[in-house]
Amino acid sequence: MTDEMTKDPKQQITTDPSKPSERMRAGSMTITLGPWIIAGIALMLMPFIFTSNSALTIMNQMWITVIFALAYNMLLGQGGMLSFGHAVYMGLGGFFCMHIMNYVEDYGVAFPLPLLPLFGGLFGMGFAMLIGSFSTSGAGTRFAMISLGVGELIAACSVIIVAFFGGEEGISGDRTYGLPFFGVEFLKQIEVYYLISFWLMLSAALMYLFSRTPVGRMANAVRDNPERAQFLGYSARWVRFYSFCASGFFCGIAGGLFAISYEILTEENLNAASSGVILLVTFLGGVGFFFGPIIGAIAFTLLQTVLSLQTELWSIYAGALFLATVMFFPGGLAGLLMMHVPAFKLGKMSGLVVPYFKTLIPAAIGVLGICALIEMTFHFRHGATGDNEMTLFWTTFDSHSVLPWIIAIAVAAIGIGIAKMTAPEMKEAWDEANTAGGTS
Amino acid sequence: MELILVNLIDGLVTGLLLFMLSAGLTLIFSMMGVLNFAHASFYMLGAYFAYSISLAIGFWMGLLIAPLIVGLAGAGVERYGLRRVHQYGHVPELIFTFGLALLIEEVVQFIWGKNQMPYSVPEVLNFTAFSIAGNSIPAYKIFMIFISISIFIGLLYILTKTRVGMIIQAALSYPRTVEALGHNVPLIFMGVFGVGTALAGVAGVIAGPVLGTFPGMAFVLGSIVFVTIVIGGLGSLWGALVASLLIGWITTFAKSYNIAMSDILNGIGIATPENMSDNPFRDLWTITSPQIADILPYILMVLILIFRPAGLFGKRES
Amino acid sequence: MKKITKLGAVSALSLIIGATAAFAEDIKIAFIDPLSGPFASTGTNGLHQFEHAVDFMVNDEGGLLDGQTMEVVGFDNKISPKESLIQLQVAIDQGIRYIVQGNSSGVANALTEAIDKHNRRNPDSRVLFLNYAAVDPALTNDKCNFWHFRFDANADIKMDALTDVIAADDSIEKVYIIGQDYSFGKAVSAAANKMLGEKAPEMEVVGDELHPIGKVKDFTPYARKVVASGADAVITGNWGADMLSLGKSIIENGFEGPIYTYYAAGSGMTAAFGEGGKDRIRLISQGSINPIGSDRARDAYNSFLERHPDGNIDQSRIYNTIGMLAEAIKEAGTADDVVAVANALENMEYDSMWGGKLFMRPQDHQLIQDMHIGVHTDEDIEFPYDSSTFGVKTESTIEMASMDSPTTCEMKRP
Amino acid sequence: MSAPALELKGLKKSFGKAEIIRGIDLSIGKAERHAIIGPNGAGKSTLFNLITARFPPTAGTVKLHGEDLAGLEPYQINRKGLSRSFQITNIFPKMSVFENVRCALLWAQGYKYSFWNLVSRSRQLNEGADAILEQINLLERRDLAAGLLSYAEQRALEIGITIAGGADVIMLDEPTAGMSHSETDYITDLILKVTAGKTLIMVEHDMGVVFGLADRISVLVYGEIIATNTPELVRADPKVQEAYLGAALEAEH
Repeated sequence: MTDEMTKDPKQQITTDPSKPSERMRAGSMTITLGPWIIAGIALMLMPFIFTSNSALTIMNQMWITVIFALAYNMLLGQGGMLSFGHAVYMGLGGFFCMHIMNYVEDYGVAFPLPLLPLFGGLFGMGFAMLIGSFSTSGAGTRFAMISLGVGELIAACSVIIVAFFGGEEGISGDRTYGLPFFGVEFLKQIEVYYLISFWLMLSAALMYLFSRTPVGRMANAVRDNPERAQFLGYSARWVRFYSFCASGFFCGIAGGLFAISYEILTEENLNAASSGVILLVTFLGGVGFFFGPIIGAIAFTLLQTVLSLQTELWSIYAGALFLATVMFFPGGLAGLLMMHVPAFKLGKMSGLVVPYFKTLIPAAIGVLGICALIEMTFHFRHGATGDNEMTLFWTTFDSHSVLPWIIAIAVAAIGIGIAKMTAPEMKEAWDEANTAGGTS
Repeated sequence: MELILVNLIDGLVTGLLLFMLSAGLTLIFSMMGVLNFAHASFYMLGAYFAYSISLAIGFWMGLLIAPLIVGLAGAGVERYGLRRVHQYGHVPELIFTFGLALLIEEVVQFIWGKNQMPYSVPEVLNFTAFSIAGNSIPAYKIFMIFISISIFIGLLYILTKTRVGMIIQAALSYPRTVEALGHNVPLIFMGVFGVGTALAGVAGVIAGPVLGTFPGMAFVLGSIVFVTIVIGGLGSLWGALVASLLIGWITTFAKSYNIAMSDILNGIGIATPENMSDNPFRDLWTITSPQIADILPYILMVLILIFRPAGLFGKRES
Repeated sequence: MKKITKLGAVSALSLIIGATAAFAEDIKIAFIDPLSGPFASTGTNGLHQFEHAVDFMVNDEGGLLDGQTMEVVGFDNKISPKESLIQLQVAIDQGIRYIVQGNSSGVANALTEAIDKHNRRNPDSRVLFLNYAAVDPALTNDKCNFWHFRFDANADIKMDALTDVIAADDSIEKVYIIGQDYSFGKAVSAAANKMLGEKAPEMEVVGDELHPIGKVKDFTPYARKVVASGADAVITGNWGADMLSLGKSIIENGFEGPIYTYYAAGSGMTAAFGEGGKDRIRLISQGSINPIGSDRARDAYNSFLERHPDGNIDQSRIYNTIGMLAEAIKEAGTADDVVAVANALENMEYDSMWGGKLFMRPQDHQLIQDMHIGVHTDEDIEFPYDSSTFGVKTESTIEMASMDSPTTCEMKRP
Repeated sequence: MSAPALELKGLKKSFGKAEIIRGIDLSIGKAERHAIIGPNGAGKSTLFNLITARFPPTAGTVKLHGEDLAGLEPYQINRKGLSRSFQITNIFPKMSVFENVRCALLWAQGYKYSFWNLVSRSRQLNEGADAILEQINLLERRDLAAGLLSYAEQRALEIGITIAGGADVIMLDEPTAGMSHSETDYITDLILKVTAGKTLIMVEHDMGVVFGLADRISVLVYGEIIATNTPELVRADPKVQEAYLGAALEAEH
């Protein structure tokens, strides 16, 4: 397997920071700082919009996944290394933090909880150094398969080595025994939320800056063409090794935050399923852009946690979504957004609004119609006998009568039909919006 | 002594079953560069299709028809899915098969439900072929060995003696040259994918009754198939065979003989610590070989990748 | 672009939380168990039984208190502790005060600790944890707390009953113990060794081993060892696919004695064992299905079959859980004050429709009940499982099993 | 007297039974422009790969400024001041043109595996990259993805990357392969400009380029050097005429 990411020539230059050096020298960091400030303010304000504990819990989960996905993308997107066992680094960091937490509780050590993720990070990095010392000598299949093997090994150890991993029950602790941090004891979710948000901002900023350092730049070079990088004086292996360790560090931080948020670490933090999920999350968001994994993590958490409250069939939809993404938008959700940058720069976005409405809304309705059909089939086949009533989109009806089926089929057919009819128009508008000059 | 013979037979059955999956996968992987994560899902589809067919027209028709349906489904996936994704590169292809595996598992649950299927060995084969020191060898196992060996011979014949086989072999090593010679490479890809998945389907049909037909059956097999082809060497049919048998036998023997870590450690001169319950390594001391039998292949793979990256029989580095 | 995704998150989040504010009148029970993924079948079957139990025992009888109905809300935890904790938080925010869960002691362990912490930190929104199937003894020993009640017998109690039967069987001289390599499998093995040693010192344990959980493709090598050991009986705590594959493999490869199990019925397993398992598979359970415990239980089973013709009542304790909870709410006169309900549950004696008495032991919140050892057969079966002709027939009963068993629980009451 | 820039002694390479390089002795002085010519399959690219440790030699030694390169990795050789380009364009296609060149400058400017410096903050680095872009005439393409450049531009970039690190021994493998006449002239001028004062070793098929650029020429036939001399003398050498040059020169005119 080659280590190239995608062959799509249209793919944007990915994590390129190269503003003309002139502009940089003028010191106008505002352009790059803008999104960070907005993100920071958004993080601060979120708890005022969603005040419930469950919303806070879900957001905590999201931000932890964001850090993990960004760290994963340091390998996949920036370094061209495909790992099948990355949950291990996050999990081990978390387990280590949990042991520290328990040590603090048992021996009454004065230790401020907010520092805990740092130790998780160091432990994750330590383990990454160990594994990286032999796995980073190649990218491609070799690296991927070693990561798979190591991942399976550690996951298997987690049930065998009870002393460290606590068996299938895992190990748990209580975060509130640390030194009160300026009076905060982390009894409440909201306090934990701000702690996680702080670490999110810090880690995201550090990871972003890492990609702008010489070794971060060389990671891209090694991803694109490891041999050429060798003839520029850089050992591809060491460049990969540094990326790998850095990634392990931030994974460990995510693990530490997990320990604080859930106060329990189990085998699921290490297993292959978790490693697979982070690959999907990162890809869904888009590996080509720094912010891609952020979008992926948010979207996937909502899918997993929120959609699964609505329907048992959530994983069918999740699977279909992944297939659709990979088939039609290999750049992921971020790629989809960034496709609009040229049109935006040309000032022609307005020309797209109406065609988008005409095509995407019917398409969305059509898809919902298909979902309704799937849900109804499922209810018809697997629902309890006599329990013909089902509720879908806030409507309750009888799944064994004909009318709802006709409606659903009609909605699906009409929606998709209109979308198909108006699709050429949208394509035209798209081409027009991406052509310089002329009037729209 | 008799137990060794019995274990050899059992390991052979496991190994050959694994081979039917890895043979298809190694062809697909080395020709198209696709790490097909959904390969075991096609194995599952084989079992489910065969179960449904066997209810209607019997086991033997299931054995015949189910792999065909699975192969067609596989070819369809290549034609309408993978081929589109191929242009984006290998990681998207991999994600595609990943998503496909998820989707197939969900669809299987949607259609057949979440319970185990009562798919069982046909009556004709439901007897004990012979016994070795009280261990009965079911006739069905002999049947499984027979089927897998015939498939191996058939594959070997096609690959080495027929024109199509020659092209496939050439395409394994020099995909571009074959295309330059005017062969329809996309068609070959579709065919190889179809045949590879059909082989997985056969494995599913004959393994379903003994190993169980349930929605998690693909996941249980999961990545071990990759491990097999990496150990054997990518693109090598012989490598896949040897690695499959090796894994079959290693895991069978590791499970059959309780080799304890403490015995090994004592054997090399390390004394068992006195105070076991306080020892941080206590869990290491109590490990026995059956506990770790199923992760031995992963350890083997990591070692092989470190010391012989091309695999046992591989010609090129992965 | 970040703003756009966050807007999406905003709307989705308000959806779940907003959609649930209505209907606060019902007494809601959160069912947190796997409804998707590899363990979905047990989870879904459990949910069906809970939904039926609530209707049959409470709602069809006119509800509780002043006519309040009970409702079971399913939460899919994908058998992940992490997801369980998220779903727990969502359930609590929806105003749900009763949590039921059973699959995986790992999840139960995570939940009981999280609930203990939650109740300590948030006294206004305390919840009760009604554990209907997680059998790790630690949950009612070292890790017990006031909020956790177990309606299933724990692994030790079940083993106590099983070993009573095995010790009394003169044809068994050698036993083989095999289980999954995790806390429960180890607990089963430890308990079996200890209890057989006490009750039948002359009996020999010829094999005692653990295999990786959920990873073994082919059990033949293990079956060979069982046959080679010359064992007369096998004891296993396996469940799910591991149980079926192990059982089938042992039988196919020439073992001829009984196999004593915890979980070898229902979820397709009874049908899959079929003729091969007849008179061979024995399992321990509470509540007798064949013969059925009472006429009311027969009504219950039949009305369940009307709803789910392909379904089984394989966890009769679910009905006990609902029955006792309803009783406790009546006694406490409120469903909102969970401390009062918990106090009512403690020490409660209850007549189960499946036969026998139930007693909620106050020291550790472990339910004490009759244990039955049944056999997999197609004779005298009124209620078969999995739409097959096979079912479980009760062979022997141990009344109020392990009534006086010790516990290390030091219950802290609020 | 100082050691020659590059010195090969008894260099041999076999692939299986086939001996591709059959014992080469060659010494190239400082600031010399040396061309290696020969028929297809003579082993020119293999020779390059042996010198830069892309392949390990079967026998013989390679010395750079008198220092033996045996057992060194390509990146270590590069750090000693030897830089090469490739016959098949070998750039970083998904990075911008500017990034390509800037990466080539990193090691030379002493950044090593630094993760505490920000590349955008270093004036020396960015100005250096821009200066090289200016030299290779790609300044207005600086923010384009390198993979989107035209073929000639990619070749120019390849040379830019090769010289950026300031190596004093530059090896170019067929820099004008596959180019039109005007493009060839452009690249030839470029090479002259950027290798001023440096040792240049190039493999080239275009005799116009060779005779225009080289101080000395080596003729490689079947893995052996049959002549090394100034362009005029090589052109006149009957052995060379017979083995190779006659046909090549005819084709030229």
